[in-house]
Amino acid sequence: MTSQTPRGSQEALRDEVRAWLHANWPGRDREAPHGWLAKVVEGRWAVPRWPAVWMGRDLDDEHARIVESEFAAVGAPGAGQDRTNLWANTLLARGTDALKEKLVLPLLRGEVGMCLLYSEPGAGSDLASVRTRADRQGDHFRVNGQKVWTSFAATADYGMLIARTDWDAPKHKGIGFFFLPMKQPGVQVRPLRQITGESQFNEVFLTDAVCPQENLLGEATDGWGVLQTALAYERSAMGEAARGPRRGMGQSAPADDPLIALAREAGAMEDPVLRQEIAKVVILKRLNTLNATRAKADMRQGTSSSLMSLGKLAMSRILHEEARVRTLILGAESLLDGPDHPRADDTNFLTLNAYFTSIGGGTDQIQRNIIGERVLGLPKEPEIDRDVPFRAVRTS
Amino acid sequence: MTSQTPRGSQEALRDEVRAWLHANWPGRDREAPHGWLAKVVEGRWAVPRWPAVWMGRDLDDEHARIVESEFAAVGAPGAGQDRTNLWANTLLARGTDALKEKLVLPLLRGEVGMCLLYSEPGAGSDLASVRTRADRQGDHFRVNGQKVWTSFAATADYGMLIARTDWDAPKHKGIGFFFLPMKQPGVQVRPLRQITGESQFNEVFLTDAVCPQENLLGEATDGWGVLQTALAYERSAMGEAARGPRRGMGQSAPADDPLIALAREAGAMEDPVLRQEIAKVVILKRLNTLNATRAKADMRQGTSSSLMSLGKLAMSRILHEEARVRTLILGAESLLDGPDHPRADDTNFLTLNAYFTSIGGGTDQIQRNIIGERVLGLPKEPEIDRDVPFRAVRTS
Amino acid sequence: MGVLGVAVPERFGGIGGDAVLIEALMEEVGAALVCGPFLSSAVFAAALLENLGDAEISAKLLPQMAAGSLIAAVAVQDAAAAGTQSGVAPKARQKASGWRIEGEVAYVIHADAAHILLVAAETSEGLRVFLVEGNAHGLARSPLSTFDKTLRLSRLRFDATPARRIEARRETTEALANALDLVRVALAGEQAGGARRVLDITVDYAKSRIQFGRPIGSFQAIKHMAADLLLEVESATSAAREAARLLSMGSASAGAAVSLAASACGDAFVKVTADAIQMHGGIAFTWDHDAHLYLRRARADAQLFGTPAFHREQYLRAMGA
Amino acid sequence: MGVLGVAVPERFGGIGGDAVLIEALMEEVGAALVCGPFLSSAVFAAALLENLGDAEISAKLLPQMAAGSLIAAVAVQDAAAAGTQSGVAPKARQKASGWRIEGEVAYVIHADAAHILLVAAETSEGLRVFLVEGNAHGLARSPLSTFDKTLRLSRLRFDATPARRIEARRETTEALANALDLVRVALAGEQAGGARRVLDITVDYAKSRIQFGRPIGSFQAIKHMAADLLLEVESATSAAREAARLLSMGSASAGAAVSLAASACGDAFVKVTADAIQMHGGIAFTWDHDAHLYLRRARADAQLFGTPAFHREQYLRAMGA
Repeated sequence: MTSQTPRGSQEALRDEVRAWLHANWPGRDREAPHGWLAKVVEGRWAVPRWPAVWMGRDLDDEHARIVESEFAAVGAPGAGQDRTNLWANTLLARGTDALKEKLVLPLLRGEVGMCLLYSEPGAGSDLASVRTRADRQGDHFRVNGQKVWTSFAATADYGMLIARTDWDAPKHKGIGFFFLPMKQPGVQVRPLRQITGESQFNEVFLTDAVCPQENLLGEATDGWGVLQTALAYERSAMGEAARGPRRGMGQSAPADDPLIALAREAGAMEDPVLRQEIAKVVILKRLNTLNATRAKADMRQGTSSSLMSLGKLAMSRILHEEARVRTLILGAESLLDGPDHPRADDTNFLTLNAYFTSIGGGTDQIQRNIIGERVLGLPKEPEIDRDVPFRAVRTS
Repeated sequence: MTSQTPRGSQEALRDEVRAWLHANWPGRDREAPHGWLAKVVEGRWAVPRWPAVWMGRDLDDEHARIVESEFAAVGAPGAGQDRTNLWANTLLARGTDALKEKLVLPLLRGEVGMCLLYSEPGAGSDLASVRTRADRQGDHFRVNGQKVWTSFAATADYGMLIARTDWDAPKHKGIGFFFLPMKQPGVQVRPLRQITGESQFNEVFLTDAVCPQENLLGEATDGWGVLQTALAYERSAMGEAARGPRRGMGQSAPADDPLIALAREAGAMEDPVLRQEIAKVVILKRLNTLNATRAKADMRQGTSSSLMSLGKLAMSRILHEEARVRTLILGAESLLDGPDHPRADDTNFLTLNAYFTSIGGGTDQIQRNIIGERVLGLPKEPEIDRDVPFRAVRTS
Repeated sequence: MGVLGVAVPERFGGIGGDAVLIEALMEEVGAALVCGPFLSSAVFAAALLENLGDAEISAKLLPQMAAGSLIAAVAVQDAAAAGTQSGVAPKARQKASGWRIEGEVAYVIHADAAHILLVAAETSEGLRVFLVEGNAHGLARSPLSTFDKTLRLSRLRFDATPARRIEARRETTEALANALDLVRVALAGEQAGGARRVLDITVDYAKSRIQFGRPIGSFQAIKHMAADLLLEVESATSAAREAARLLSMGSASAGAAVSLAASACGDAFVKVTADAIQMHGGIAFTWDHDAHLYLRRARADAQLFGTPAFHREQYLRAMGA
Repeated sequence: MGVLGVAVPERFGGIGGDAVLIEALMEEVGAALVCGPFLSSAVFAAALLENLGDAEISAKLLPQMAAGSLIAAVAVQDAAAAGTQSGVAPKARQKASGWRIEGEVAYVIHADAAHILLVAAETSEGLRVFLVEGNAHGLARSPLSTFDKTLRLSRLRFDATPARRIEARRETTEALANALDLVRVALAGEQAGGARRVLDITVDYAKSRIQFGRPIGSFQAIKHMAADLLLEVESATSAAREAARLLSMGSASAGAAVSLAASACGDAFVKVTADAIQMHGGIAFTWDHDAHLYLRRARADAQLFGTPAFHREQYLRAMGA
């Protein structure tokens, strides 16, 4: 790609994407055909912001968004992975040449299953206190410990792992970040049943699991820094997504909000007390949508948005409030459960699953710390374990 | 007083109090005659738990409560000051002989005006960071600094003062506790206007104010300990008292709760949304009364009650909630104010004055710390300024 | 087993406990998350029988119930789901062969395990309570799947089901109301006791769980939530005990106190159990941790015999407001 | 002074700003706690005149209003106190000498300082808007004492007060509704801007106020309140700006967006100002600190032109729910 003048380049690019899609994509809102992602990579649309050597086009954000919007317009997946592919971005940013050579393109092509090996039973809010150990032995690391809250662990080829490499350094300074091969005897996966009864997560037991030296990202004691890179990619990829109830709670317009639909069905729209409660929740949802729209506009203008970090906290409140109001609407029906009672089942599932958002991925409390400190600039609390050798730190 | 057998002694004591009251008190629920408190002290009823040398009777709590209940039965004040008189109790517990000789009995007789000189502009929640200084000069201390939130400062004869005596000791260990004479040139009192427009409090400016050595309670650097004694007396004396709005919000029965009266008058009892809001507040008030009753019963049985410390937090919530619901009831009328619009005036006053309870005497936040730590036994936060010389401590 | 006779008079082999004792017992039931038909049989059914006062039937049933050999359930339309359901009570007709019941009742608590049922049915003279054997002809019990797995609910269908009329020494509605008052006080006790236990568990966890080098209970976010929950727990306890006290005294203000307790304890138990999960973090999001069991119980309890909102309205009415 | 012409078309010497510009301006008004008849005259009265479209009167009044030499107030029964008041609109009768108005209107904003009044009165042909001179015979303005001292309210009495009928190119109710939509968007902007400023002030204080050897903003109790308030502020801002955007586009969903903004911004401003006092502690309990001035404004704003609860109901209705 050679540099072009901005105006003309945008039109030319748009034409190029459209032409390619026209030639390759089966049509608006159709299913992606087999091998689609490989084709997108081949066409250099997967990571247009990346350098040519990694199948990119060196485009700036404005141009890259044109590619994404054209793909989105016909419902084609796979473009803009330089924004959304957590794994590939982290690897490209911090991986060894050998590992990049081996995995970057397969990751873009969706050929590699991945999972996250961050949290531990004793390291939840406080990730930097991980006790899983990675000990160097010649050309590999030997990994022992226990991880938890891992999705897709059973099918993953690699897990992005943080593990302690130096017990005498302060907690943030003795951690390594690895692409741990999952398909080996030292890795055992056990499904973890959630309070909803589902099992989306796993515990992962690591017993003398082996990780090649080349699968270390960054320095062996700089894993905390790599993790921050990875978390930033994760946040920007997650965007406004949040899990709702099992059935019917998408991003629908207020007029056909499923809460209002439920209330209508249950005759609750006649009740002035419930109307106020319902309106409050519907309004909270609408406000969150408006905030997300503003956040995107801010980002498009290149200003960082404080709105981004508020989304998760807002969603947590919305989910808990919606569950509460649904319960008010159903009354005694909420005693019931199971497929014979879908309204109660939905409401009860939502009640429990709201904790997925208010606890998972940083509790509301941690989230408020982050907003207070990073967005509002309020001072941190004294960190009594910050500069102490990890061995000497108090843990559960 | 000689010791008596418990049973008979109670009846005998009750007879004695009754006979004395019959001879001296003008009658049920009458005004106290001039010189009444002096007479109560004379009759040894003011402080029945105290030793005889201080006009007491050495009674145990059970017997002393008989004295109090007989006084209460006819509406006569002045008994049981060994429980309720903050000033006299603090002085007796920690004062010098000279000061006790001079002030204990006058305090019981209500002849000495008192105020509290604890808070400072820079020392609110964190009282131990007072910067008012008391420097020893021969047989007295010279006091300089500024106090705030002082009631009755203009008429007080003495103020119970905490001031820094040692700037090289850690913050809690360099404070003295004094009975500062208020009627001297070095003490200047300026009324402080509150957000309600009232001025119940004052700022007190101390400029080379003089405090005799004998007015120091305890050691010159043990004032923090004396303060704890004084605060304990204050808490037990305050009991369940809390300030309401200017008009009509006493401890009335739920049936004639003034909130319900207001709602009736404004026609709000017909509105199902407001009925729920009103019921919530009325119920909170009733729960607080029930908690207070349980707390008293617990104390009568000698068990310490966790309920006591909850009362202030509960009252704070009640006052703010009542103000909110009154506003809902009044609607646009709450825009108004002043004596021509008493309902609005009450509601607006309550809205602002609720902060008197949620901020004054320890903010709700400090109160939750106290409940968490002292009642629930949760660990304290790291105190970064605890063992540092006060000079080196960071202040506003 | 003695506790099953708590509401049964001593002359029938029970403990003859009053509302105060029952409330105290239920605080323990709530704390330990006891499963079983205690509330429905030992409290509700026993109190209803005692209030109706049919000498013969009482003498026959209550001793067995006190001994634990007989479990009863009460089928009263809209009792368990007061305020949010409105069904039609079953009808009873007297045939030559005796009384027959026709109709259905939903939300009947622990009916599946009951040997006998006390069924409120409409007669030509008004509502009356009937005794139906668990194995009676024409009785169908359909279990309903429940969110709180420790609560068993059934829908009962009566199809010309033979029944025996229980004689009543007072109006049936009055006997029912009295029994329901006791049930609501008992439930309030369960809620207060459950909330207290959950707070205890949570505070203990907050003392031992270390993050950032210190117990999470040292952080204000957790500490202040705990302080607020303590206020909820103590208020619930005060309300439940006061209702029990007034009910046991036969006070005229017992009704208001029962509504107060039902509303305050219902909300408190839900709030405490819900916040407790949040305070625990991830561990309480797992099935194996007890926290969600308490939340499930709390959500169920907040619906049984009237929701908090229903009882707030009842409270205002009892106050004449 | 140019801002006084923000809602006045350019042809009448104004800026001809749309809802987006007015909302942005009002964010600044709210932040700075500006006093004066801006909302009532420069927005409400100007928008009403412009919507009525009486060419002669507009040409006479609007240039003076834009220049700041003429202040107008709008007297519409139940407009400022929408949803909680219900009075009877004044009546207008045509006499030989011209129109005469009879009746009263309460809660008229900044009427005391107004040179002219726009009065909605019932005629035999329905509601019409009349122009009344501030010094007209038979006009009595009684000031009402207010909690927010920056808000001036009056009760107006008309006793055969001479008036001039303003010609309207559309239904009076429609012109009024359009003007009220703009006023509500403007008010939402004031609320969002005020809330943001109060949060800024509070966060600054929390950074500089030291207790226990560290800034109080380092304590979670304060930090977490601030985080929650930021969500309120940002949501209010989003709502106010979206309503302005849709209104300026003449979108069919503008009505719903206005109700959404009115409800969300009203609640947010009150919550932020109320919590801000608590976060400041004692210093904000003093008269000399600005915190209570913002709370007073927030409480007033939450009543003007409909309470948050009123607008929640309006929102549902706009949604067809």
